[in-house]
Amino acid sequence: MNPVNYLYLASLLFTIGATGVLIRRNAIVVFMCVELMLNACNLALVAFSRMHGNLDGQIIAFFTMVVAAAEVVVGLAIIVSLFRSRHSASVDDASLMKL
Amino acid sequence: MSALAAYTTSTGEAFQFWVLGTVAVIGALCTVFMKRAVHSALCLAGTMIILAVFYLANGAYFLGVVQIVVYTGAIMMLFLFVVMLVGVTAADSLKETIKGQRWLALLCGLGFGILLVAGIGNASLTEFNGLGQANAGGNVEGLAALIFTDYVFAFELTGALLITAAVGAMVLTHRERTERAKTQRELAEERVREGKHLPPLPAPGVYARHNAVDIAGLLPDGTPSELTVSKTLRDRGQVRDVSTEALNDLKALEQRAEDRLERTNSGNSGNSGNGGKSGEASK
Amino acid sequence: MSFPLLTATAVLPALGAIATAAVPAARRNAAKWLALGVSLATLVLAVIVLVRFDPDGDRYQLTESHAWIADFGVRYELGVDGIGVALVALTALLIPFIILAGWHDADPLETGNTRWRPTQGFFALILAVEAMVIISFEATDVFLFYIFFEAMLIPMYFLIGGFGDRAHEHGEETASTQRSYAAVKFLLYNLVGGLIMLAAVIGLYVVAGNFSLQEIAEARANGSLEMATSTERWLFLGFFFAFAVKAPLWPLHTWLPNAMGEATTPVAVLITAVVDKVGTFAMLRFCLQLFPEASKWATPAILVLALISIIYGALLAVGQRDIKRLVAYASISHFGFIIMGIFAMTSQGQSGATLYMVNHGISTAALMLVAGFLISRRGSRLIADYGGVQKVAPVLAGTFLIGGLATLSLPGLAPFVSEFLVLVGTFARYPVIGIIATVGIVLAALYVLVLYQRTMTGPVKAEVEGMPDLRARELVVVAPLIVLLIFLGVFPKPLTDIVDPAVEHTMSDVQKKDPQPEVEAAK
Amino acid sequence: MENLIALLVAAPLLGAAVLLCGGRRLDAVGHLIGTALAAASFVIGVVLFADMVGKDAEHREMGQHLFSWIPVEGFQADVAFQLDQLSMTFVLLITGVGSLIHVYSIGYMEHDERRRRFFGYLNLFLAAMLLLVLADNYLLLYVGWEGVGLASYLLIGFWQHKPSAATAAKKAFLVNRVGDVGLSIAIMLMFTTFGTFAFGPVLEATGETGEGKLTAIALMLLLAACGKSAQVPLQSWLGDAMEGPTPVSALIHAATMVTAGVYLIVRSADIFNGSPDAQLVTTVVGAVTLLFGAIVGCAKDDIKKALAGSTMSQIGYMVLAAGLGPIGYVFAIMHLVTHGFFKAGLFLGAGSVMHGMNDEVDMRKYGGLRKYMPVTFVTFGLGYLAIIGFPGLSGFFSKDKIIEAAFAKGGTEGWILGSVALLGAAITAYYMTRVMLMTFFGEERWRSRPTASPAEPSVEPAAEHHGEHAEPHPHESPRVMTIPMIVLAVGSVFGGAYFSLGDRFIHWLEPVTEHAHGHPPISALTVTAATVAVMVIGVGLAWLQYGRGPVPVAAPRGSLLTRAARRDLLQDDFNHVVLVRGGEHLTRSLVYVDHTLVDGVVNGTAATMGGLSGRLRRVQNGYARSYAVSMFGGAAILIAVTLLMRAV
Repeated sequence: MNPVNYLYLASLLFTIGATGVLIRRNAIVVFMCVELMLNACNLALVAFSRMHGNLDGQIIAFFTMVVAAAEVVVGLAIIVSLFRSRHSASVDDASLMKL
Repeated sequence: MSALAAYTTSTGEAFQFWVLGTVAVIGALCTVFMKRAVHSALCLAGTMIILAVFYLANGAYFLGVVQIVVYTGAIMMLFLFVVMLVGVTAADSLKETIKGQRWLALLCGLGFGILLVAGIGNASLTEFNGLGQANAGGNVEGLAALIFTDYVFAFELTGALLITAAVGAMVLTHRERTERAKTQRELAEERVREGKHLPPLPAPGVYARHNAVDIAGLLPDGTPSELTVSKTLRDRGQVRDVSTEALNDLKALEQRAEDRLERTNSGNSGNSGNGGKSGEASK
Repeated sequence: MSFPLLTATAVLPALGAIATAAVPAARRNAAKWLALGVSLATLVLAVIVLVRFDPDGDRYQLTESHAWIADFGVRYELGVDGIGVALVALTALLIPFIILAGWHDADPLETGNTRWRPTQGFFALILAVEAMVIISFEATDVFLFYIFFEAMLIPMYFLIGGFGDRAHEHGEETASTQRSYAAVKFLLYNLVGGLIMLAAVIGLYVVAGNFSLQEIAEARANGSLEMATSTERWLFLGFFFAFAVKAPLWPLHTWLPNAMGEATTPVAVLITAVVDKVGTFAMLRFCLQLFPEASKWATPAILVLALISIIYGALLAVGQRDIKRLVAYASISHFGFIIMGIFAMTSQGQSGATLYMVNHGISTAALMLVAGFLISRRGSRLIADYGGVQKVAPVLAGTFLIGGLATLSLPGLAPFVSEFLVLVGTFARYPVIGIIATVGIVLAALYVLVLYQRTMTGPVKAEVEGMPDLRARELVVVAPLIVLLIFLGVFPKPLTDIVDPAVEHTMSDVQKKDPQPEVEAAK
Repeated sequence: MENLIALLVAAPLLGAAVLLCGGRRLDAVGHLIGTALAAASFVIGVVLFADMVGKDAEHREMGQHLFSWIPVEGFQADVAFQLDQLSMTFVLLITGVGSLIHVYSIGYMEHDERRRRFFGYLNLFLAAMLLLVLADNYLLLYVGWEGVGLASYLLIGFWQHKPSAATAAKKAFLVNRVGDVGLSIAIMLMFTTFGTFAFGPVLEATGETGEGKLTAIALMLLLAACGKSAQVPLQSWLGDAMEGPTPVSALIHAATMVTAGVYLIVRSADIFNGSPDAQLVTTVVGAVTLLFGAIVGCAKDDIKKALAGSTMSQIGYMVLAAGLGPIGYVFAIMHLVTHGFFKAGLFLGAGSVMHGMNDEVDMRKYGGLRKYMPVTFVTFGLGYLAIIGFPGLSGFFSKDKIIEAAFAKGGTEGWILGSVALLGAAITAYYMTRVMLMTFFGEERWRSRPTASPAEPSVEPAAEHHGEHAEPHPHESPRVMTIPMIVLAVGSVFGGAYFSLGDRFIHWLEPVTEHAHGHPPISALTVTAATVAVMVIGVGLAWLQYGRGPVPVAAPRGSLLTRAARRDLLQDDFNHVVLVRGGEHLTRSLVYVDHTLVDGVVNGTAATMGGLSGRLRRVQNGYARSYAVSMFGGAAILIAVTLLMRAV
């Protein structure tokens, strides 16, 4: 089998995650989908590092994880405070951008 | 494992890929399409674990472990925690509110996926060299060597980032209490002053079926009182209204009571009759 | 290197602007005095520049040059030739009068309002405009020039939109809506022009590889920089369009009447007397030097447009009912003269045009400011609301008349010199256009005299009764301008001496010779 | 000596500056300062004159170069003066008559609170006029040219509170501006042709260019002259100019400014000589105007407007003469001088009459004034005799010479022009006699004034002060007014004789404007006889009409010609309909066009943009997710593009 398949898998997961971000209204689920996308990227990176035979890909993936962690922390905090303020975790309720 | 194949992979890995890959995709799909956040979270966790396995298979041992520990261990738990906080059962309907949003999303997703696949497809990635010598000195050491030499600056930055994130999270979630907490006495006086609910709130769980925190207690006229259910549950809309069944139970009870009384009534009349008779007999 | 004099002339008002804006709200008058002081200091600097400038020296003097954005060959290059010096001096000269004239225009309506900040803003913005105008007169780097040419719009926008005439004849509500309309119109017109110019600037960089005016001009002159004819023409048009909007040339003029009509009088003066000059100046400085061939190619069309501006502006001025709009249209007509002089490609025409920029600045300032004082007294811009002012306020009427006479370029007053030079210069090369343009002077007389007759003469209107004559402050504003008008009308030699060499340089840039008089030609 | 020339101009200029900037504190002495400075200028003029007479004819011209005015590459305009016999003649006339009229004004404007300013304007006028005649190049002349225009604008509109005055002033300035266009175009032509516009070089170089150019220049100069000297077709302003105070009419609109056109033509003699066509046009203009003015003069009941008509026609004579070339120049100037005397005298007389008659100007309300204001009567009468060319008085000599010259032009033109001139003389006699009779003879129509409204509304402001029906008490004017009239009368009696005896004037001017003796087809004696004859006829006619019977107070309807003449031969109506109305419509429509078309295009685009954005705005529904979709789609498209690029 050709490890390129990992890339296909990664892109598939990424796409699914993206679609999820687009169609789910629950902020938490949206966040999960984002995580999914990030993981997909990580997978791709790992696969790349294997292909190129050096560890840089893994390093980047590692950083991605760290950033993802940070992002989740802050994001969830935001969700919580949002929920506190308006008793809902729906992203559509935060439609203040509307003209 | 150091003999990680350079041009193709072992059939074992292929097998593992196809099986777990399928599961991973299914997990991802479930993450997206499960009604309840909890289920989504669990599915996601599953997918992540599988990804961890893939990392290991790709010679990224450190990352694989980290994936399990950090993601599935920490992050997903965080998710679940928040889900619990916000409401386990708050299932948001998948019914779309924005016109055409879903179709657009699916279309884009589809197109995007196709494009990615196409891109990868016509990128000539046929032969590649494995991590053999890269991992020669051990994967973790290799990573460490890179992180603390080439990527040390980025590493420091991530440190700063994490700290910031932690602080940010605190700032966002921590609610500063400005005024002194009220003593019970004060609370009581306040209640009196406001003049409503002089007695403490009614306790829930009348006619309990199970632990009835989510069942409103009934007022004397049989109507449920929202006050008896905790605020959180109310916000989640998880109040179960049992007034009707309660009333039905009441009716049934009375019915049975009727029957019994009926019997006793006839008995009495008999007795009285008898008594009358006896009274006559005594003359 | 020596003391960066030119930078100082621009930086001083800029700093002054910041300082003025920073004055606390309560100390309103402090801000005014500060602004006035700064502008006067700038004037002193400008005079020093004027003195240090040697007309017979090399073309650009007091030059400064520092690398700025090395990657794009953008340099911070300043330098003045005769034309630039004259206009810098004009700007520095007019700003104090503008500030003085607008002394009360930004005061809070109700007295004792201690939280009122706009006053500081008003004067700060004026100083900011001064700084930008001056530096764009001094910039010899196309990119540097472009930046300030555009940045000017921001303070001007706020000046127009933010401050209107006090005691407007119709309610403050409509007034403010009209104001914002005018401001937005001003902004849009000039932005469009500026963006097109930006494209041309980039194009120029692509062709020439750097932004330095002198280098490019030299390269053009000695043929080391070849430009395809079409390229040159497109670039020229790109530049010219922006300048034609700024110095309103028919049919791009319609923003000016709105802007001048709605803005406070000092701001109106700022627009027409100072800011618009950047446009005409830039035509002379950039269009002719960078694209000589294209300029010659476009000359006939431009001359026709200028001619239309002259006649059209004058006719519309006759038809106006609003004093300030009338002056605006008169200015359009005058800008027609300036542009005509520039593109007549004769040394008389171009000297005339340059003198015209200065003189028009002074004369319009005089006329417009007096008109502003008049309006502030009666609270109406409509000509029909006045009449017989001459009897009530003779000094005001007198100054108004002198300003008007300057506008119709009466001999003995400064504008005559420049206008006649422009006409002669044009006539020498394009007799027909020259003759038609001469008709413009009759129309000028018409609109000025009609304005004077309707407002100043005749029986005294009831509303005009008891109108106070010019106050000391106002007299201080007007008198020097009038003195200057007369002086430059009788003895313009100092100015021409400065301007002439620069014009000769420009003429050599476009490789044009003055047409020989017939008699010499015959010999 | 040369340095004195600048002083000629400087003195009155100083006066103007002082008086106009002086403010109220000068009100008390303003008129004295003004008069003194005018007189000073006159004295300087006399000194220079004496000096000039001292030299021999060839070296009398002198010049003074003050400073270089507009030094631009290839374009040199200097502020330099040139004083030759021609200029000297004008200097004396201007300063002399000017000073007299200053004196007269002291009395005339006594009751006007703005007298200081009046004198300031008068001084300004003197300065400008002197600049005009002293300039040594056309551009400087142009300055003076417009300067006098400004002064006359200010003085005509001196009583600005009267709309009529303001309008008249504006009209005068505008019509003059039209003429100025001619002058400036002429200067441009000179510059492009000769490379200079100084008198000397230009006039010497005339030979070197073609006749076409000369004709063009000459015609443009003529246009300028028409504007300034109120010649057809630009004469319309002179009549209205009478709105100004009478001394102004006397000084500016009779004696000096209006003759500037003649000066211009004579000064540019060489140019005109070089182009017979231009000369022909000039003569025609002169002839037409002299008839036009005379006819108008016959019909006016307003004494000042009648005199204005006569001024027009007299200047017509001068222009005619100037158009005749060398045979006429001298006589043009001579008539100009004599006319300066007697017409100024006449106007001052008229002013004096109005002074005594509550500023009534309608001659139909005069009559029999001779015994009330004898001095005025005598001086006016002498002026009258002079203008109709009564043998022996100044008008006789100058006008007779012109008629002679007109005949001497030769050919049919000569005959036509001559006979026109003769006819003009007859009409002159007629209308002047009419004025004379209506004013000083006949019964006193001002008594028991009828309620019929006056034919011409009374113009001078005092009319408002005295009630409309208050009966005037005719009285002689104060001495300060009469003395100047007397002096001018003397001038108008003896001037002509003094000039023409022994051809003094001819010899005086010959060095500047070369003189050729014309040879009329008929003997000079015959011409003279004819002139006198027609004069007598004119007087007789007038006497028949106004001398015998009473003069109706209300103007009779009169013949068609009369009515036309009352309206300046409909010329004003033409102006009104064609220029004013047409102009108004043009501007109105242009304003509309500017608002709808030019501006509309822009606003239209703006509107469409607005609509477009309004539609686009719908997309911005504020839901983060839909933004995300677009972002995602965008990313997809980008990837697609990159892939395609790499594929291609």
